Amino acid sequence: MPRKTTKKLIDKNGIRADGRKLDELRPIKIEAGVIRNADGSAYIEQGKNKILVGVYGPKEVHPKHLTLLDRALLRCRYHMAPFSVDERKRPAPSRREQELSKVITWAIEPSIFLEHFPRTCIDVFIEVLQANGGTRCAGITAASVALADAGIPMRDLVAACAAGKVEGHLVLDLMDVEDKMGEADLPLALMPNLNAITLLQMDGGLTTDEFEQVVNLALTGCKQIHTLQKEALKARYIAVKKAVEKQ
Amino acid sequence: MPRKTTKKLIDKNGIRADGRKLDELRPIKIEAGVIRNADGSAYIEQGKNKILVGVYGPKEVHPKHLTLLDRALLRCRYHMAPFSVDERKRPAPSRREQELSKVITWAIEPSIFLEHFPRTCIDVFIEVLQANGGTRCAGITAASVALADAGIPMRDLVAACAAGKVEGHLVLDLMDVEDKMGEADLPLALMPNLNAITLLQMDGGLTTDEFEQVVNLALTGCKQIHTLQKEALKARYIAVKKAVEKQ
Amino acid sequence: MPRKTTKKLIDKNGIRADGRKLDELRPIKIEAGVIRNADGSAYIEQGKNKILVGVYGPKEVHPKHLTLLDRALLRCRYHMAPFSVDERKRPAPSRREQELSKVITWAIEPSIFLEHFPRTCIDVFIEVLQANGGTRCAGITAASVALADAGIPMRDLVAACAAGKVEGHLVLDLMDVEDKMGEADLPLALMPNLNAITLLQMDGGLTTDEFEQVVNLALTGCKQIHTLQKEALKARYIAVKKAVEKQ
Amino acid sequence: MTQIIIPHITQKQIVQSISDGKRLDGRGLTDYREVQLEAGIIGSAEGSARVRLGKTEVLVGIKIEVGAPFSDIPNEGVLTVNAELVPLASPTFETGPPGKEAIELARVVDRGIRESKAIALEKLCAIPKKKVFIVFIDIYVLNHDGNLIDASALAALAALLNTKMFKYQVKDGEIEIKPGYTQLPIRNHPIAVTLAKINEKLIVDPELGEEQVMDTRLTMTIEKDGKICAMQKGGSGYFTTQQIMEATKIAQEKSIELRKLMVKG
Amino acid sequence: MTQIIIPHITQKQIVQSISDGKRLDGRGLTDYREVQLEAGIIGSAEGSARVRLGKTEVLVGIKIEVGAPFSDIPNEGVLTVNAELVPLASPTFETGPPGKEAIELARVVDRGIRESKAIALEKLCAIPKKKVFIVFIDIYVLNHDGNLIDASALAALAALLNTKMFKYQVKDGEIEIKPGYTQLPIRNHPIAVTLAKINEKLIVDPELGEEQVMDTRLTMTIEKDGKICAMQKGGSGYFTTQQIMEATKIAQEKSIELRKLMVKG
Amino acid sequence: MTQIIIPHITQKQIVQSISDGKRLDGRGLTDYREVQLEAGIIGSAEGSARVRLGKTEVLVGIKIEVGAPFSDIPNEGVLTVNAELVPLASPTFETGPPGKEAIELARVVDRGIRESKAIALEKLCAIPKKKVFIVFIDIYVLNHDGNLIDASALAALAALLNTKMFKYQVKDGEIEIKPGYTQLPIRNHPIAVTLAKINEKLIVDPELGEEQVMDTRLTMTIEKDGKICAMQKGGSGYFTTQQIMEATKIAQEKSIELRKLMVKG
Repeated sequence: MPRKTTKKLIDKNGIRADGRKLDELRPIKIEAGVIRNADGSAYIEQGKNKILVGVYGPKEVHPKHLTLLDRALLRCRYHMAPFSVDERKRPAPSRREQELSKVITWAIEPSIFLEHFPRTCIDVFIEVLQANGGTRCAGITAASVALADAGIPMRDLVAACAAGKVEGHLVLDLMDVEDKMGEADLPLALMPNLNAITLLQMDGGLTTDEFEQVVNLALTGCKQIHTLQKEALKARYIAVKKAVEKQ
Repeated sequence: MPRKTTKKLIDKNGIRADGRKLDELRPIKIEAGVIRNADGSAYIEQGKNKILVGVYGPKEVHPKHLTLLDRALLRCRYHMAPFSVDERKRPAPSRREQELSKVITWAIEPSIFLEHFPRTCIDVFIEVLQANGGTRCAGITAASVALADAGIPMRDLVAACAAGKVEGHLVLDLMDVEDKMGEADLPLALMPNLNAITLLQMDGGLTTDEFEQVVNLALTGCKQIHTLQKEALKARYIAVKKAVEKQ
Repeated sequence: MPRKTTKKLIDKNGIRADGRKLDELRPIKIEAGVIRNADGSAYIEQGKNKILVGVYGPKEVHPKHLTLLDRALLRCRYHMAPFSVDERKRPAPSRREQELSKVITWAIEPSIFLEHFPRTCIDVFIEVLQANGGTRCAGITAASVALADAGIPMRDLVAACAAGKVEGHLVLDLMDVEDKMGEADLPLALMPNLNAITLLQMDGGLTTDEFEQVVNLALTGCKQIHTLQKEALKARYIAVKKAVEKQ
Repeated sequence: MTQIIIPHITQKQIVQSISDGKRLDGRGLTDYREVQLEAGIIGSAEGSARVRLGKTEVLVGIKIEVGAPFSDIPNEGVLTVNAELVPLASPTFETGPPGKEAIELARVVDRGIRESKAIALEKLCAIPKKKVFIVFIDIYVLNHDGNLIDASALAALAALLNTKMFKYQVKDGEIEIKPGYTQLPIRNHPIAVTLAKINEKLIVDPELGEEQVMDTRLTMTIEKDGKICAMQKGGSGYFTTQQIMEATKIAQEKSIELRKLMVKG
Repeated sequence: MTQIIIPHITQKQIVQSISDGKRLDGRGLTDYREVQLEAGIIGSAEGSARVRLGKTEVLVGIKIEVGAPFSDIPNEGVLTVNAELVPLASPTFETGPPGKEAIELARVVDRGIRESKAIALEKLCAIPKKKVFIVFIDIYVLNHDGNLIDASALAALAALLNTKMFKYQVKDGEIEIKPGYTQLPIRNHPIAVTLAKINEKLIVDPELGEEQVMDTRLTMTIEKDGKICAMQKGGSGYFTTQQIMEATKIAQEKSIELRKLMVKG
Repeated sequence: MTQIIIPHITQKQIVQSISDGKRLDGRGLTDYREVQLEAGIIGSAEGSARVRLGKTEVLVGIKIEVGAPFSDIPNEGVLTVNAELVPLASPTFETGPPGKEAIELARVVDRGIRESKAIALEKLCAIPKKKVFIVFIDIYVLNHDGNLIDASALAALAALLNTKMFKYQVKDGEIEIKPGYTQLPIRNHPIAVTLAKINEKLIVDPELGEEQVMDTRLTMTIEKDGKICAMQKGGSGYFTTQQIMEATKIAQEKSIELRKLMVKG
């Protein structure tokens, strides 16, 4: 059940309701290799978002008629658990979830050497266990780590982060209440090493100048997240290495 | 949103609410070749009905297990746009639309040399953009023109028209309010050159004598419409010829 | 439309609302060979339950990808007619019907020599026409007769019956009101010749001692029903024999 | 959908025989198969009937529930007809939501009952605009050997005539069920007669084999005063005008015959 | 989904031509195809418009119905955008429930209208918490030759500007329709501009062949005061930051051009 | 559904080992895998818990919403159990609506909670006949390594014990949420114990490989006072009467062991 709040979102010192500065990310924790059955997996906490991603593949395509002759078929599914939001979400995929699945697939696709695995498919399952704004970006961030954990060759990790405008301020990494009450939200995904923006959406109202600033803010967020992704993979690598050496 | 009317449908001089005589068709406009992507197409306005038909085929059957070894598979789909009626229609096909798709398929089937195209299918998509009574008949009329426009060999054009009984009078080509408030509605489809009735349905109440008269009235309507169908195809032929000569 | 009753279910002499003793089955009538089109069929009345079962197979598997290489695929479908219960049941299979279809399939499977018919399927359709408690058991009882009627080789007939606890008494073969108002219901299916329990479910509350007694009560019910199943098949055999001799 | 394959030789025989004016099972062209009727067999239904038409067998159950009226007819009860071709009745029937065949069957039966105003729906309004009674007619095909439409229409009519309506009173805007029953108010007896055209001959009550070789079919539903209240051409062939008129006469005669079986006295 | 196969040679030509700064149909990189607009063509709809963008053709119909508000916005009307890619419009469209392509189309158009607050939804509340008006925008694609988003957004805007709202009064908690109409209150005119990236060049209004060779696309929806209110990157390629900024400038210019066609004066 | 293929040799080893009274992972026949429990991990849920049973991992979240009661139980809240076998948990799980496996899982967990009257549903009625609280128990399988039923039942119970219920008052027929929380009223602690039969031996807590070679399984749900409140035989084999009685004894013992992990003190 949702409760209402009417707190001001940004105080006169430019400090946000959760104590962050305007250009500050929420605390982020990324862990790779968390689902035993999956070929690759990752878990991300970004503020109050909790998201689990499992990767299966490259594997046979089912149903067969979707097979691509020259490359792997990538399918990303973004799905929210019924209990991940204040008002229970019905289990069947909503139109929003279907659209996000599509744009997330587009955001991930350019990062993978799909042409190395013709006639196969790679399934990426993103499960939002707890949602508090910015789940599509956190989902992409975790999905990219899970794909690396699966050993799938990639051009770069895709890091994603939103920026936007809240109570007149340009802010980084909006949480749910900022997204809903704020003036604009712009989720963006980036392969930093290639300066390649693979996801870009926007809701709200921004002048061209503000837009440029918000894009740049989001880009800085992505770059910080990119570092965290690499650290998570390194930690995973060390853990696996230790486990192997133990045997 | 629907509004209610309580006007009398036929005045003492036998003139109907829209100014027509009892045995008079609504103004009809038929145009062939209106959808660029389709193999054949037609548009019909009959009174306030506005219907678009597209034909695709003969082409490969999908899904394959529906393939017929000795003839083409004909599939007609009758579908109403949500905004085609007073109260918005939900996009998913209703039971009524499914039944009409079936009887329309049956009405068209005898006109086509399906045996010339074994293992293929011909899809006929009828989209009702604005509905005001008699859409299944107008849909058949336009579908037959669209099939001819696609160059599919036919025994005859199928012309369709309803007749019925309203406020005690036998009338031709009922519009929506006459259908709803009247005593009987009888849609009929005819291949005039073969005296072949390919669609016949009826709702209401008619004595055997009235029934015979109503059938005959509908038959005269079909024959008039048949002439309009041929004119539409001729106009299309001339237009194409001119276009070809221009090149 | 349901009406309410508040009658006591068991009187001081241990007589139940329908006149039965505690360990008494409802009147049971089983008839084999009742559906002309089916390969095997049976009809059962058990108290106010009326259930029809049709068996088709062994036959080709459709869709093909379900084919089992080493044995026949058995599929049982338990389905209730909309008018079989007080409050009309919607035609689409409910979650309850889907679960029962599954447990019934499990209850029947061990009785059939499925390994004799690799790459085929056997479909068992159980239609509850009138329901008054204990339909899953009566459905299994009739399904087993229908399978025998279809000539499918079996290890034993599966007989099924519930027992439970109502107003403190342990009772056999609960009818609907006893199931709903009572303390526990335990449906059980048995191949008597093999002492093999193939279905066991329970709802309610029983101590371990009560549980043991209730299981034993259900077992006695199953054995009585087993006798009735054999009689029904014998009657069917005699009827077919007569019919053949007549020709 | 699996097809029941009728051997080619049998198909030829059916057509040949009908051309000669008789049918493989000995019937004349306009003879119905034997009709067997049993009403009131489902205790959980407000009304029910089973009709056997030769080997075709249809069960109809009727339930009455409280619901909301249509907004444009706020003072009338609601009629809903549904058909299920349950897979035990034929190897050609499949599980899953009703296909076009079941939808057509339900809608043809529905139109006969609705257009003949067989049920006095205006008497089924408890609280105008708010609460009316919904009559659910559920058609359950138990064995399919052809001519499901006529068998279903007969069973639906018989079930309606057998339907008991609970007594009730309205108190504080709520419907209270009272003891006892009345008859559901039925004022017309529509009978569906289906004719098939085979090799230019008209026959009535086609059985399954005949349905598979027929060019086309025509169903006429006739009211008790002889009015035609509904009609449906089915199948991909055609009729000439003359055939339609001939069919009308046959349907009139047959409807009288069948109605006598349904409504005694 | 069937693919329309554009021959390999044509694909190469499209790319080559764009690299040279022009397009196969003679357009410049930032030229739209001819826009044709016809409003008010569907009498059964409260508003309607058909837009032709070259050979792409989209019909939008608007219906207004009474319904319940969202519980968290009890004083506002409801906006619902739906798109149907009806199969007569393209050999690649299929029957069945809306696929992801149709859902994305509807949601991008929806966001443009919603975020620009084009409809004064707060004026569409009849009885707070109970009854509000629902504006259904139904996008019907009639011929698909590329850039469905811009064509649909244009048709939706034109249809909104053409929408008549019936007059009503509230009496005893019920809405009563009165004679006459007013205009649906529209206060912003969002224009969607879609750019495609082909071989590192940006073009606007991609036609079908160009869509099939493009790396990716970007749609920007621009309000009448020049604010960007919605954005959607589609397709599996990427943009550089520089390309995004360049796209913004082009979209601004194009939106002014297109808006002039929609809103006269 | 894809099958996880356990090599034939491993299958033989599992069976052989169990015949010898031990299991491949070293457990005794009636030993559970390690149980790890973490409650309250989902802030957006009214209650939540994650249970790890060896490598099997299940998350249960509980939401409480206002809704209408069932018409035949107008004074009680409503319990709804739903299970999703989300595809990240196993290569054998697929997207799409719940299959029979998920439905059985949800219904078995549901029966344990419902029949033991674990939730005091009569305390979840705000306005009789009108508004009650609906308790949604959503089972989310995160990794499937066998025995989903027991893991889910444990997680559901732990989540219920962790569930906070908002305070409210009823004013003018509407529910108003007030500050603060109370505990959801829980009065029983049903524990599900699943046994598998492999080569005539009974084992508890089968892992995935064991599930694939088992003849059949039996789940017993035991209340805190030792009463059996629900039972489910699954799989296509059979039990003898003796095996059933033996299973009962094992289940009783195991339920006490497991309950101690759930309910401290």
